[in-house]
Amino acid sequence: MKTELSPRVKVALYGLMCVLLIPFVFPTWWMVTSSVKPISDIFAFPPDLWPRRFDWTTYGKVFELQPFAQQYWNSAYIAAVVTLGTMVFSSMAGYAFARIKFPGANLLFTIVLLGLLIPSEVTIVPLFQMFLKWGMINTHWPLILVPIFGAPSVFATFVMRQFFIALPGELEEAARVDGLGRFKIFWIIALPLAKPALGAVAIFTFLHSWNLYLEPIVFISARNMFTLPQALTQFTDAYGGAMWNIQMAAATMTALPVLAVFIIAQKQFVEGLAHTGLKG
Amino acid sequence: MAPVTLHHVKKSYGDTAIIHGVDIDIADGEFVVLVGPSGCGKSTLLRMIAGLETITDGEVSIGSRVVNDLDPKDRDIAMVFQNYALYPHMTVETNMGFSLEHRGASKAEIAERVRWAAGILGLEPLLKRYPRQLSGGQRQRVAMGRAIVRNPQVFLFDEPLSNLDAKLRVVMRGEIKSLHQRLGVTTVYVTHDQIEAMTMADKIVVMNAGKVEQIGAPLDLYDRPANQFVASFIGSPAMNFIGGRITTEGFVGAGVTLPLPAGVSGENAVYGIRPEHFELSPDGLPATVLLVEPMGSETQVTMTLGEHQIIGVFRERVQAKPGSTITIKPDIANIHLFDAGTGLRIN
Amino acid sequence: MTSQSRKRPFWTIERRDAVAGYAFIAPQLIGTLVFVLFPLALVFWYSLHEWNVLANSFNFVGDANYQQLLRDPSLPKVLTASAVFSAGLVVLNMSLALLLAILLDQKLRGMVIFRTLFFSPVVVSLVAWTIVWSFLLQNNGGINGFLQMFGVTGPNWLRNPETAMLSVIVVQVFKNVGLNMILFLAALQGVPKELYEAARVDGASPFKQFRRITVPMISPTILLTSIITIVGSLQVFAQIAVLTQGGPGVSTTVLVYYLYQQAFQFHFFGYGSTLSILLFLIVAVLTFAQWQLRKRIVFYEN
Amino acid sequence: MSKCTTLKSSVALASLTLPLAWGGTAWAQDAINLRMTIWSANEAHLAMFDEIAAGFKETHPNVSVTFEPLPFDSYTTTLTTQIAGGNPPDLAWILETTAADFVNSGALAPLTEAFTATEGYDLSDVTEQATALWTKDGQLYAYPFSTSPFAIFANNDVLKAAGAKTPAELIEAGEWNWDNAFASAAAVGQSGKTGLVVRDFKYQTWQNLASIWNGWGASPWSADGKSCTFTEQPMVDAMTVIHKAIFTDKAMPGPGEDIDFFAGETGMTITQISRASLLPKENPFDWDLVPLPAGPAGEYAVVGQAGVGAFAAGPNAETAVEFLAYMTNAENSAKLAQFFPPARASLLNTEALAATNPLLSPEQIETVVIEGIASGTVLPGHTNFAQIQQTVRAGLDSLWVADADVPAALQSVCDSVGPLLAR
Repeated sequence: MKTELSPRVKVALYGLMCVLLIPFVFPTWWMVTSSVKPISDIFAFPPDLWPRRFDWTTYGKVFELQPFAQQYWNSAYIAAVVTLGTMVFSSMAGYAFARIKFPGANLLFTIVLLGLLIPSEVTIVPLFQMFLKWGMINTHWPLILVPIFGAPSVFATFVMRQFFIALPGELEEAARVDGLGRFKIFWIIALPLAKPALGAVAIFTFLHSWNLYLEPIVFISARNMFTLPQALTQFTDAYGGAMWNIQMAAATMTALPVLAVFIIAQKQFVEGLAHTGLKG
Repeated sequence: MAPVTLHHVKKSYGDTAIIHGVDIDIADGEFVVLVGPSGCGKSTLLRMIAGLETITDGEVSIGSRVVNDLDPKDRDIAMVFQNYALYPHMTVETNMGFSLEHRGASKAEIAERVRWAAGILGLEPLLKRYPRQLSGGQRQRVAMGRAIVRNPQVFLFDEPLSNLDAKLRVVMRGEIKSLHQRLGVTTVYVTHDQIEAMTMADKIVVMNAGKVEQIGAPLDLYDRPANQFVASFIGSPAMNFIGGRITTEGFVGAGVTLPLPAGVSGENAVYGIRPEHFELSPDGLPATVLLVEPMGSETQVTMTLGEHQIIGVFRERVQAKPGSTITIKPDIANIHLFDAGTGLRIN
Repeated sequence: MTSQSRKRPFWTIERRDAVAGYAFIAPQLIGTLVFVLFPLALVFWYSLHEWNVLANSFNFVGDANYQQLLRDPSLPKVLTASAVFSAGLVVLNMSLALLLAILLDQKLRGMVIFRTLFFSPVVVSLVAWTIVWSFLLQNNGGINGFLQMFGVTGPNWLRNPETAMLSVIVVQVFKNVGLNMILFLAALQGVPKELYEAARVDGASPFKQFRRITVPMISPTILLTSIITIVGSLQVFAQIAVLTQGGPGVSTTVLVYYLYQQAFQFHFFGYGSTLSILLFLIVAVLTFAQWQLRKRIVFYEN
Repeated sequence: MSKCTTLKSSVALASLTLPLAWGGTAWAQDAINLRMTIWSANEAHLAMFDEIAAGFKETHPNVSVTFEPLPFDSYTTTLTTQIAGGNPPDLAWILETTAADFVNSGALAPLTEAFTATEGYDLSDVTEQATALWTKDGQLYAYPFSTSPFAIFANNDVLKAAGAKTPAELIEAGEWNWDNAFASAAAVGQSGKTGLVVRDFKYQTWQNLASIWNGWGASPWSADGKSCTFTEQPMVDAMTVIHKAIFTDKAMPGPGEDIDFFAGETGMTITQISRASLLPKENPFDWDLVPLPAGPAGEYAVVGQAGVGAFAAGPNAETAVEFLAYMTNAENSAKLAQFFPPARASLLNTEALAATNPLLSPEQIETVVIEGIASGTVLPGHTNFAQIQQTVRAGLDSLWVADADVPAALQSVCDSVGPLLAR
């Protein structure tokens, strides 16, 4: 498998991969190009790979039809807070379960792990009622609290625990001798070393929050409180007709920044993911 | 600098006892090596002194303080770990200054102490590097530097040389020893390597199965091991043991009778003699050669004496073929007799 | 000074450490209790009630909702749709991910670019991705336009019961296969090269090397990714909501979508809660079964 | 280090609390703020409502009204969710399809007394036909502020290019019936463009097909709503014709084809006249607005209605009803009429409507709007509409394939929806 490949095999492999790439790349390409097509050109048959005419007004209309900047901010800050919160809480819990001895640790870990079996889809009805009682419907609290403590964060806790278990114990002992207490050991020694695992947790958590759809449509009803996925499905004229080119412009604005960040940092991204401790 | 005293120290995990009551007195400025086979409890004992393991019973004192319930940071000790435990995300300089930083030392003071330590260990060119950019020996030196920066009362070393290659180990052994001579700080050093113990220690504590077998100066242990375990552990190649009986004709083993010094008595015993305490002699006992290993300065010969397989080390160059017979003579001034039941020395 | 006379302080090292441990896990533990386990108990409580929102009534009805579950004529279809979706997704996702990972593991130039492109849909917003596909899959959309160029008349992907489910699965596979691909790639690169060299010396064919060395060595990754993929597949919602709204008929109405309809569109919170319990049991049983499987078949180095 | 930690945590805390604080607003003590949920986000609509609210504030200085636009697709779901959550708006638009749910639930405040007591309101001016759906036991529970007839917009450019007869030509010839309308649409469809689009139907919102099947005298369920009538002959006949128009004659776009009439490539569309605002201003085409063609059961009209009601449970229910009376009085009804076809007899004349609908000719107003409102049947509605809608939608999907067995498919619809209707 690891020998030098013959030129003919190489060409065949490149060809195969290029064909396989089509469904991965074409939709994004189509999204970007369609966002600047006039609506009548979108349905051109066969489809145009490059716009015949450019209509840049779509991008302006995105902001006219919806408070899109506000919605963008909503999604961005919710994802940021959820990611940060999950990183903090899951690394703390993961660290304690991995490295601190305390009575009942196994039982408590099992209880937390149960959360993995309970995606928020299962508990969406009572969650709705709970947030209602607390007056948090149509606020962003449910979109922040549920992911920070629900199944995705339990997964994050698990990933962090696996990582910390593998961390050499001597480092902590050295830190104890050097005069650090538990919290400082965690904060100054263990956490900086957990960057790869934290990176993976951050990626998973961010994407999860960024993509949330069921939760926002259940918990949020005011346009200016919408998150992006919710807003994207709302680019219709006043009577419900789809406005494809404007929707594509909004989708492009939603997708491109994350895509750009990913392409710039793709090495760290991929290596972080490979570090999730999922190798068994 | 302070003396360290272990008084009847015990350790157990649940019902499983790991350390069965250990008493050691370490004088101020002394270099003590804890040695023993792996699993004998020497590392646990060291970690109990450090405060990394709790003490089930007994007392550990550093200076005049009982430190049983003190955090490691409050014991005024410094420790060098087997894998060095350098913080990978900090430079050499930060690693070395780390403990001072967390004890509220001023920046200038830290810088000065780090420079001082780096000077002693020749680390100045490496201060800005990260641990992953260092060789094994350099990491070892940084780990030591980190320990001395703080000028603690006690140094603790936990098998610090076991990850180095043989040659470097010899060099570092010397460095640690000279560092101790220079600083004079009380040092407790754990190793499984008896050569390290012999070469470095002022005092060796031989441990086995959670108990102290013998405490003493290196050559005392070598010359007069208190029991068969210590005898077998100290010295390389290891002492030969021949089981048998003490009789008036001498020591009767299987198929061989060995000479005894005057005035020993007893029944079933073990006859111990180090390989270098045989000499080739025409009037010696006949032994059949199994293997000859010339080392240059000396020759190691594996042979059977009676029914016992033994090893001898000779200054001469032995030209014997396997299967041939040579005659050897034990030096009766240097034989060790142990009780066959208890293993305790009887001569 | 003897050990008898010395008084041990209350805050021993162990006690202080235990307190730190509890403090560290407290946020996660309390959060899980409040936002996961307590709601699960509530779901069960709700499922024993008839709950009319507009009339504001909440009456205990015992197992009536569970009786309804057994009699619900749509439920077998919904469960079938869920099973088809999950099975199709896992099979397609895992095999494509493995294929891509093996391709990317070859010694070729430019693999980083290919890896980036294959992974890129993962970071595209799920709803944006799905909306694009919903357009491409329309009868007069991009896919059929593309096929038309080769003289093929494509089916009406989203309106045809056979192709609708396939479309939903495929859209989801292309979206997320990159994640599993990366995990597989990392696992493949973790297989010691000596093993392949030894196998080549022993004369094993590439296929045999794959079957006897690669698959066993990466089996822990295969199992864990399959657990995550299956549990994730049971949560599919946005794709269904955007692409098919559960149709045509109920052919793509998976359990979560059905639950959403019952609870939040029809406002049958009691019955919706009963469906939640069903979903929970399915997730729990599947996860448990897979962990059991892990013990049996997964190869371990240690 | 500790400084740094404090800073970090306070930033995290601030980012947590700041945006959430925006969600709430502090009210003055005795001020009343009424909240009305609506499904239009149109700025012109909002400006008009704000104007009306400002007018109300002149006499009620402590009352302000906010209009909360909710997405149309999920409007009823969201509204019901708010009610379920004990957080209902004070006032809400209600769709005709869910009128029964709301009127029967007891959630709405009765209006008749308050309206009659309001000076110069003249409730009798509102046609009974329009209020029927919103009345229970003689008591009005919501005001039908929009009674919008379904009509056909035609693109004569497209029709002529395909060699099809335009609706105007057919009307002139006295041949404006579904056979000929479908024939024209088929001619366009077979020419490569799109013939006839039932707007917003999209094979989901099947109730919009009432604009066709009412011509056959068909209805989805019996008048009492208890039994399914999809299997009765008028419906079977109507659906057979529709099915043929879609799959055999290509007169209508098939499932999964999203076509917008106002993009200019479509022959005709059935929609409500309020969609006239979507007609393109640049590159305009030769358009026409005509009433629905006659069906086998004769001439007919269909209207979509929207009501606005006040919720009884709210703390400001009384003020809400007061505002509703103000908003729908004769003067303001005239304002509303520029966007929403009115149900007041006094406004249903050509002069009054022409002033507010400059796009339409007097003839179009007369034939489409006035006659449509006068004689129109409202779209079908039912209690528990969401579930019934979904169930029928799922059942009808088996009809929307080329080789469907129409009676069998309709039978399956009744099989699944029958038990729900009978409840």
